[in-house]
Amino acid sequence: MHPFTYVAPRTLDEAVAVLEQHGERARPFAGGTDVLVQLRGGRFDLDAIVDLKGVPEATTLDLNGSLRIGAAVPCYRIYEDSAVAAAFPGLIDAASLIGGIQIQSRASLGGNLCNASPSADGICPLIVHSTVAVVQGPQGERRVPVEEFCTAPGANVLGRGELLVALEVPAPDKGFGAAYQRFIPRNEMDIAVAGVASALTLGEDGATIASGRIALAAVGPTPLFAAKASAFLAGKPATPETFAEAGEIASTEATPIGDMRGTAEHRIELVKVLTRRTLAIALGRAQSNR
Amino acid sequence: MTTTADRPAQEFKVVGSRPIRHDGVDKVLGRAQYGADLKLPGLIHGAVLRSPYAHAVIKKVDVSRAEAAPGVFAAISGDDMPVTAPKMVDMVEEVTNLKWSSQRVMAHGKAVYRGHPVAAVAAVDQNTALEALKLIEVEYEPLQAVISLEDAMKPDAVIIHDDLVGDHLGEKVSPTNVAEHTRTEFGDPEAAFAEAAHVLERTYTIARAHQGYIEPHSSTAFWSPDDKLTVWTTTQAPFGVRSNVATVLKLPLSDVRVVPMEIGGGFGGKIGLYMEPLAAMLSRKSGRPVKMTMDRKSVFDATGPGPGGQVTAKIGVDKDGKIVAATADIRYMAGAYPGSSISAATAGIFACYKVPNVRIDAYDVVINMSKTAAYRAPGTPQATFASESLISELCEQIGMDPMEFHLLNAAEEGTRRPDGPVFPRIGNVACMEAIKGSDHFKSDLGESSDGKLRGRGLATGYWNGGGNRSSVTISVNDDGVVSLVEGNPDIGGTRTTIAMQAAEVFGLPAHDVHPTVVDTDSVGYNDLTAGSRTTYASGQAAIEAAKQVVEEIKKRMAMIWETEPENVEFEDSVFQNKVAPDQRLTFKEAAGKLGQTGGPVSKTGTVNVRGSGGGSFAAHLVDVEVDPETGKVQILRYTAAQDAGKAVHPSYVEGQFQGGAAQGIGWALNEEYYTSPDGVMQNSSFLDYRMPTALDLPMIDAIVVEVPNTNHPFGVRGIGETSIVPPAPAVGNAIADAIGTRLYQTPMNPSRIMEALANKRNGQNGH
Amino acid sequence: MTQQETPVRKVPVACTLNGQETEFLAAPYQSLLEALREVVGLTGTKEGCNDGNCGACTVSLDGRIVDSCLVLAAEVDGKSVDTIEGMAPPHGLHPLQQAFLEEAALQCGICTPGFLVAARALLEREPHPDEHRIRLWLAGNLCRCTGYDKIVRAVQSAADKT
Amino acid sequence: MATVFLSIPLRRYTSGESSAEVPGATLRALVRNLNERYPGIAESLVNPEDADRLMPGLAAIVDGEPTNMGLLTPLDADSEVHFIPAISGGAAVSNSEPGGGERCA
Repeated sequence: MHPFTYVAPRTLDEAVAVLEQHGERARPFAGGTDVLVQLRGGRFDLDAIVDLKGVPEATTLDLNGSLRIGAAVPCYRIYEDSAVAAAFPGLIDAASLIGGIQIQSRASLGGNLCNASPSADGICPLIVHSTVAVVQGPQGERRVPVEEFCTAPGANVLGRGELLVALEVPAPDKGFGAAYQRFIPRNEMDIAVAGVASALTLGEDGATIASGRIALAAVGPTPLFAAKASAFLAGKPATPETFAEAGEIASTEATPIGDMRGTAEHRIELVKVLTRRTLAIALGRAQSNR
Repeated sequence: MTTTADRPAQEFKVVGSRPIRHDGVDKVLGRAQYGADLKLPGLIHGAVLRSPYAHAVIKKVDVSRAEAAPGVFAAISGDDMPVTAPKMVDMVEEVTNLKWSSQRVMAHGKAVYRGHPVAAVAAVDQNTALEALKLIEVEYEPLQAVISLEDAMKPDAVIIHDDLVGDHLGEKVSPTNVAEHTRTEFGDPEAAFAEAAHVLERTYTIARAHQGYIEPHSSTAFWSPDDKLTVWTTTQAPFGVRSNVATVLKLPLSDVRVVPMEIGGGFGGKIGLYMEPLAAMLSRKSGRPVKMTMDRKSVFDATGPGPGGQVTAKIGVDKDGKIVAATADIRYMAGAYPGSSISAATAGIFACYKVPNVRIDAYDVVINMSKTAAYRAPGTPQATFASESLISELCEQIGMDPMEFHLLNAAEEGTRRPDGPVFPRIGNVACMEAIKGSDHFKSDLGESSDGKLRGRGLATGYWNGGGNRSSVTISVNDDGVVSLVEGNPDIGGTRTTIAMQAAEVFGLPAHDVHPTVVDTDSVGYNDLTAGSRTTYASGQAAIEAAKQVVEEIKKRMAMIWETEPENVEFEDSVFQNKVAPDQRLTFKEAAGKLGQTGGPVSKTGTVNVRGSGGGSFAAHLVDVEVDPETGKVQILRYTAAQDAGKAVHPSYVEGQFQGGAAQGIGWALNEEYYTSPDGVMQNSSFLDYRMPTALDLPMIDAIVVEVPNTNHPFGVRGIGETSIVPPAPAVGNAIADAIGTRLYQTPMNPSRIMEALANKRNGQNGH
Repeated sequence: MTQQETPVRKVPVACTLNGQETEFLAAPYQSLLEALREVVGLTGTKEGCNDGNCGACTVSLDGRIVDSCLVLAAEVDGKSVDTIEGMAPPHGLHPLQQAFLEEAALQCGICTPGFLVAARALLEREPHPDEHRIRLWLAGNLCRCTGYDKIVRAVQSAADKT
Repeated sequence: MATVFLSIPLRRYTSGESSAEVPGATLRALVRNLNERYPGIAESLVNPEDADRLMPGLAAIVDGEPTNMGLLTPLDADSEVHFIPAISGGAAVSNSEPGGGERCA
């Protein structure tokens, strides 16, 4: 591993300054669960690692109707916060299954997003929650919808000197429910063969879907917002038939490859099944959120 | 749970109890010293540059820039290794070409697998060594990689070794990638098939699977200026490493001392040489002790998994379901050098059955992947996946209960194993009966929820194991505690199981025997910790040493009691003068009188145990639940029955059954080398290799069957390996029971199950 | 891209290690695992994969279990680290250590320190976890020898005794 | 007379016979007598560099168990002998030192 220095800034400005100075030769660092592995594997070299865990904006978890998750907040803080867990079960689905307990002590949803893996468990639930990524850079702050954050496998929209500060998850509407499931061959520790996050908001009647959002993991070059399947849900009755059809539509939006984790055919099938299953869970949550 | 068939007359005090293992406290405290834990004055760290190509000519290696880098002490390439001429020799692991044994640890002229060492450096610390590897210039000319049986065996195949002379049924053949074709034959299978009431033939494909030990290989060497070489290594075979290092480095055998470190799992994969000669050469060049520890990726890329391959099996039965004939065609991919346990596969594939007419062809084929190594019952789980899956399907077709089929056809004492030898007393039937009597077998499979499908599978398995040479030295201390010195690295509690057998002779508590595993200069020759032999054979050496100690103490007591040694009896840990029965001393009391009666008592037991006494049979039963929408398989319940002869330490016997079952389940469901067409393993990490986690398995019920081994004084059988043999077919049979169609390939992973279900819907069978 | 030319200097780390104030120098790119083993000399924490997939290097960092291969040594400055070496009381064993011995929950023993540190963290949070909870909590720790049966039983046994 | 089972590669010396009744108090004597009956067969059985040892890669099974004394193994009048390939590929056998040469599948 190419030797790098360790920088632990106390302020956002300081962090941005170091990142800007080194450009591509520096990276922000939160849980380290991806970047250290990639460095050891020779995927890239760095001259500096910028630990965000001393930066207050990156480490706060703030629930105030909406939820602000600092980019370096580890998974366990999210799922062990009972108020957050009660309000955002769809995020908990992901936060509690990334890696094992050891990984959850370190890994953050922000890091999961920046790592921009197509199979990331954390990104799809953020997408269906209409989460906004708060980015700080030399030119100040900008806000990016999560579904636009990843640009290719391992690539994201961050420019020189920019870092992800926090994720802002809007307060769920009344009648909103979300869920995430992934399929893995083992019961823990695997990377998703496919994953689906679904969200729906029930209309006044409690039986019709006012709006819905579906996002797909590990079936494309980035986590995908399934626009057609999402649009399809609006106005439809919240029934198993609707969910199954949404799954069929979502599967047409997936562009999976076959690899060591599963075949393309299998992934297409999984999108259908997981869409159906997550919509059913989301419905249950929506009904208890009215 | 233990079931005993024909309990022997022997009653035991220590054998059969469950003492805490002697090395346990060190291991739970984190104090035990494994390979990578070694610290030595002046220690430096090595790293290996590995070929990125599976098959390439190495035109040039230049290590000079690396050698000149700050912090680097030495660098070597194939040019620095002693030149070895082609010659067939008996290495500890196999009979092989000496030139290959050398080139396998360091390529010279040609790289024949991805991960093949090409150069190595030693530096002040690990990272400096790794960074220096980047300064080594290598010029490769990539060649087409041969990575499948089809590619390797086709008429115009790319030849991996120009100097490989194949033995094809006794004919010498070259050039070829088929190192060996063997055939064993009894009777007339064709005639028997012609008259059989039912015949079924199927072809199965089995993936390469890695032993998956958690501790990566780690070796340290110091080549002293007086040409004495010390090697500290994590190995199952310290004496084997001694002899093989001496051969490869052209040193006198006795100038090499091997110190076995605690070993973090091996399962057969830590027998051969890997980095020991490289560390030695780097030490020689640098004058420092050099430690080399593999990273996990290199363990996958460059150490031996068990071979994958293809097995076609055919069985014919008469109208009653009795086997009339069986044939098999076994083709294993040995990796980059010959040697894939085809003879064990031949011995094992039909060993559980009486087969009057049999023919087994077996092929050992080289391909451009790392040389396979022994993996727990080497060669046998693969072949047994074929035979036991075939029998399950056959039973379905003839409408016979698999348990009844097994019992009807079970090999027993006097049955001729398909490759020739006749079985002595064995526990094959007893294991089946144990499963038949288990709560699991009698239980209902139960209903699943959410449309999931349940199934139950049964399979049997056999592994012979071995005996061979062991030396154990026992010394009596003044306080009556004895020290026991042995040479088998303790891979799973064998210090204790060996010590317990000595304790049984002495009538002492297990903890009054203090076992130590020592280096190759400090004990007589010991064969390796493998082949299910350690408790069985080294235990016999311990018994032998203990008996000699008792005889010697009898002489000493005779001196004290002024009688003849024949008059001194030893029973229940008491020496007694049978002429004057009030003259009696306990073992501990007697031990205090040795100094004054001729000095210390220390005796060595050496044995060369012939064979295993018939091996250990097992029967496994498993319930699975399959989600037909995703292909996910969950193991619901698992029971493993196996013959231990006499379980020395039942907890560690159960542990062997459970551990083997878990590995077999992994092989069945997910484990494989997922390889690109150019021979690069894609899933070379624990993340994507997918060994079972705690959450993937249920409790594994272990039934210890005890059919005493007539080849061991206490009836002990070697039991370490058989448990990996039945799981893959048992799981496969359970999946077939659940989903109503069969998979003929491991791993039976979710994508494949979905494919099988789709084929079933389309009316296609997968074979 | 230009590589940094100045040599990377070691950084001082002051932490509470197994209850003792400890200071050492580590390279900034060095993992906590490597620093514990190579700098501090505590080799009870094992390396199995160096990428967070086996749990052999599990230590407790400010009371949370982590894979020490995925923590930089420099990060633990000012923090509290507990390793297998700090688990037993003086001249004694932790109940989990005793249970692992009694239940024969180790074969080769290389994964044992990681399992023990992880299991302790579980029992400190949840004194009486059920089997599923134990298996879930320990899923980040691989064992290749035991099939986990006796490990789970040992944790249950230790839980029953506390 | 011991019964020797002849593997397929050996049958080219025996005109296809798959077994033979051969006298011999040891495996070495048996091989000698076998070679008298089937000239040349010893070349496939005996280590060319050490006449006390079996050919590298070959194992002898006598009465159901592998030998551990190579050609010096004593035989009974009714012994059954098989010559078969030794386990390779890392099975648990050492052939590397005198006294070895046993098969342990």
